[in-house]
Amino acid sequence: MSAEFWITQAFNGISYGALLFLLASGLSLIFGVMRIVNLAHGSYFMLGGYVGLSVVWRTGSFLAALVAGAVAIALIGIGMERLFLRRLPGQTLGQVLMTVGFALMFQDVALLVWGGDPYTIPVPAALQGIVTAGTLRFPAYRIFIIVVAVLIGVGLWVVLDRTRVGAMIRAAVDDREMAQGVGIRVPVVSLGVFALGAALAALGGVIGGGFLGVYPGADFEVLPYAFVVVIVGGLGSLPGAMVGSLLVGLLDNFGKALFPELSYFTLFAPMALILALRPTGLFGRA
Amino acid sequence: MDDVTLAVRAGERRALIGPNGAGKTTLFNLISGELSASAGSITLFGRDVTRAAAHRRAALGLARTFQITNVFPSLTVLENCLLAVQALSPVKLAMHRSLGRYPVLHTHARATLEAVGLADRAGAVVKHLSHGEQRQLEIALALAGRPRVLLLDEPTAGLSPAESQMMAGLIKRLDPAMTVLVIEHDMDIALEIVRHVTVLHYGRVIADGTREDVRANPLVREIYLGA
Amino acid sequence: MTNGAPRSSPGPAAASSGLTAPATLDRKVVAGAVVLALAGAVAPVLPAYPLTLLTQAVIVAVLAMSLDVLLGYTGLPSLGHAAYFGIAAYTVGILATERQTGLAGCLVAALLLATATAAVFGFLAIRATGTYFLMITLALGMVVWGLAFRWVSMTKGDNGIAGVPRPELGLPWSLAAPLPFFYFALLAAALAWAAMGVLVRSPFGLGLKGIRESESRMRALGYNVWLHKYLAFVISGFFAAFAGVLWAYYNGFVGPVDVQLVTSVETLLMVALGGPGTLAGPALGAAAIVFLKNFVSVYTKRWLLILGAVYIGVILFAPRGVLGAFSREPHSAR
Amino acid sequence: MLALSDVHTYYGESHVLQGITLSVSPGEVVTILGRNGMGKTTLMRSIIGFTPPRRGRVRFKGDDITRWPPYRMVERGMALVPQGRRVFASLTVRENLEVARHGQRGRWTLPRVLELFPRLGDRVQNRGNKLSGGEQQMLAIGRALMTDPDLLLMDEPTEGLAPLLVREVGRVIAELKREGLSILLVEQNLPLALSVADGVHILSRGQIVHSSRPAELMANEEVKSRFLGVA
Repeated sequence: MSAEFWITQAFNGISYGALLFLLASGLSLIFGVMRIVNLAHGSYFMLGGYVGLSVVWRTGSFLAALVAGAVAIALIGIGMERLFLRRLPGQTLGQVLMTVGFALMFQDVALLVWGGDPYTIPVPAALQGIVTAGTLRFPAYRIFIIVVAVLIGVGLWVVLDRTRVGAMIRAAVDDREMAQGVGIRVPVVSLGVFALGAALAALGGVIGGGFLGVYPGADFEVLPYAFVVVIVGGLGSLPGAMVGSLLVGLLDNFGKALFPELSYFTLFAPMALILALRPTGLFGRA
Repeated sequence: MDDVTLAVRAGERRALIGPNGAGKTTLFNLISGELSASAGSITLFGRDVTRAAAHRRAALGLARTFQITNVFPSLTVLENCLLAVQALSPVKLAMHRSLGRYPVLHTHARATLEAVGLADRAGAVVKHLSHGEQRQLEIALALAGRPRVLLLDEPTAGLSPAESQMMAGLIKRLDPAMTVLVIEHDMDIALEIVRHVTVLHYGRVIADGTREDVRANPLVREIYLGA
Repeated sequence: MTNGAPRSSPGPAAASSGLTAPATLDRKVVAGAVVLALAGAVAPVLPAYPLTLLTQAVIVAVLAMSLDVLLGYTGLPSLGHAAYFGIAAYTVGILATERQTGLAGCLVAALLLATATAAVFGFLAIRATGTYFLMITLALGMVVWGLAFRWVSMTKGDNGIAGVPRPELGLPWSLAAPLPFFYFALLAAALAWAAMGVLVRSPFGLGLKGIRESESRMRALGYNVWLHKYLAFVISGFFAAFAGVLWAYYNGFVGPVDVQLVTSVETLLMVALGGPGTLAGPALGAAAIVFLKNFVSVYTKRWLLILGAVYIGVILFAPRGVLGAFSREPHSAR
Repeated sequence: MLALSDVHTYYGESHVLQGITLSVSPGEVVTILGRNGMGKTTLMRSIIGFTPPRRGRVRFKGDDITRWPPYRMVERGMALVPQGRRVFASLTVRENLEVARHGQRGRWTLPRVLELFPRLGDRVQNRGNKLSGGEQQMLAIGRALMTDPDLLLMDEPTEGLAPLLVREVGRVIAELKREGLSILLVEQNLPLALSVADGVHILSRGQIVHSSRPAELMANEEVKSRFLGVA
């Protein structure tokens, strides 16, 4: 196979990984701070896409769609955390069942509101072009996704690693009880992280809607990808989410291109291998 | 833990004392295999078990109790004891017959409960037992496998004085061939059970000998009483 | 050594079997037998649709009980249990349609393949504990779903495998008819129930309950905890596969929906609803969910919304005993 | 400052604290002695709100704080130096201190804490999990001070420390006392405990079995040997 094939596939893999990062970083953060396994996280992605779609239809502005999608889903996340999940501290199985219940309800509501047809979110003209480098052609929109993911990744890193709020979040990850014992309002921190995670997933949904489309079933389709990223990278680790996203994006793309029928296998087999060697993931702590 | 050397002869009764954080429970965890030593060796009946898993050490005849009661709370007392009785027999992997078909296990379990004074509570669910009864069960679980070495981690923790006396009596009545190592804070109780005392401090052995020796040891007096 | 550390909360309230009192055991067995006999007795007078549902409930009950062995008795919450169910169903579907293999061949092949998968998956998953176990089983379950979905030359992908013929046993009654098939499923389910019932009451089964309650104590007593958990994982997969075989024959169709995440989670819901660690409870939970899903979908298109609400309602309003059993991890992780 | 009346605390079914009544006056150092497993750490956890009491009341600066979440207690002026230090492993020394900064009065600032613990000054950029046990203990104390407390709860601050460091901790406690801070101290190191305390309580099996001045306890061989000693 030609070098062109490898470069194009690698590029596609990286851009898909960038999208996954938006989804998985929030999931990982939520788990890190609250130990919640949120199976409704894929629903945030799908609902974000649908809200963005409606906003684009109404206003024609892609930027407005991004903002509205993120804000709307952040509010849903806040409602879920504040009213429901907070009642189940430490009950992993209860959280799983409850978030699945929400995911099913969201799925049905989306079907009710937006119907069963797939849509694509129209993207601004500036992002529709093709960037050529020699014989290679890269869609501008995929470059845009990578840029957004890098910006958000850097932003998250700066906030987490360089600010007092970030230190508070990490303190809550390290020792939730003791964080309260030094005066950190952990319930507020948790709520904020949950809202942020939901907003990031929704952002991914709007951006992903521009090239994957928005359709029923997208929620449970992206969810396992996000989980694999988090498992491979390590629960609660931002660098883990970055590396995991890239790895999963690349594996998925090359898997689909080289072994289309076994593409899930090529994705999950390396994950199993990593887990066998490091049960807590690449960057995870026990 | 820091460079602890301790040799206990078969059939010996010895108490391990020392202030909080001295490393007593850590030492037990090292001996029983819950933790593994980063250096040094642990020998059981002349066999090196430094790298052996906890369940393998138990199979050699080592049993322990826990400082914080560690039993099976939603099972009955008898079921708890049956778990301990079948632990060292291949029967534990039998899955084709109901446990009721193994009368030998039941007989042995009831005998063990009899020995610790819990026979009349056999059918009770453990979480409904009093704290004292749970401590008795803790001992029963360790005894059920007829161990050759028994590690008791604060058997009287949280017991009333009367219950503590009962517990001391129970330990004194144990098979004299059994080696018993006990962590105990209540000196009265400890001295009733044992003749030999080892004092740990900051992960080191600072005194070792008969109870009179240890009692007279100035270093020990300083640590405990600042005298 | 922290005297302040919260102690892990006790396991399920309803867990202790009637082991100490044989009378209770007998009464439970009798009650179960009565329920089965009753189901068998009313079946001939039932209209076609309820009979179909009853058959479905009986089969799904086996799946729920198989998960209960792992979740309720051993304390391991698997999120990928549909994998073994689905692999067995696919095996039957493929062999019965493409090679016209008979019941015995299908059964053996399906059980072998699915159990072997459980043996491999268990090897990877048992290393992890708590949430990691949950997530790894989820991901492994997704591998199977991915194969079902994408390995089109083998599984026909999204279209699934249709027209799986019911086996002919050389009896006067054809299993293609609903009533004989119901009795066939009932008999098979009763066998599976009896086998799992003996298992959880056996010395090995008691060991599983011990692991659920305290792994460190089990190790100190001399148990190879890993081995027990692993065997429970594989056995649980075996019985899930058994349910999968029945399902393929019952439904006549096998598709990715049978191995998807939602199927695994629905099985968890059945166990949680019925009461983990009781076998009979999850079986009843399975029946309840099967009837609910089907009846609601008759009356409204919005049955997903209602099912979602049932999930949330069960968690919020089910007595604490039902789910309190799973709040094992102290939430101040140190 | 702090007053507990008839506090009962449970872990699940187990009744750990069985009716504790005690008080700490402004500027006073009160020490709790007792062997392992007698409920000392549970007492601290009950006061700070990690394990709220099931019965009884905790009053702090006039408020009934029995069921307040821990962070509110801290905002009101209570701080905890926990057993086992529990410094935040992934935070640097500086961050460990900064996240705890809440006080408006500014009596304790980063430079002042570093002045009190010069050893921490050299290590401000190190992560919590890279510190020695002694440094972690200093950090745990410094972190508690950063919340600008009026009352400091210290749970076995000398546990597992080498004798030199035990003296260092003793020096710090004495200095804090001179500053007028109220301290409730759980300690097994008897000489240290008695040297700083104004009042002493002995906790045994979830109950206070002896209360006196340090000098009285020092002289009472019977109580010492029954509840604390080896002799």
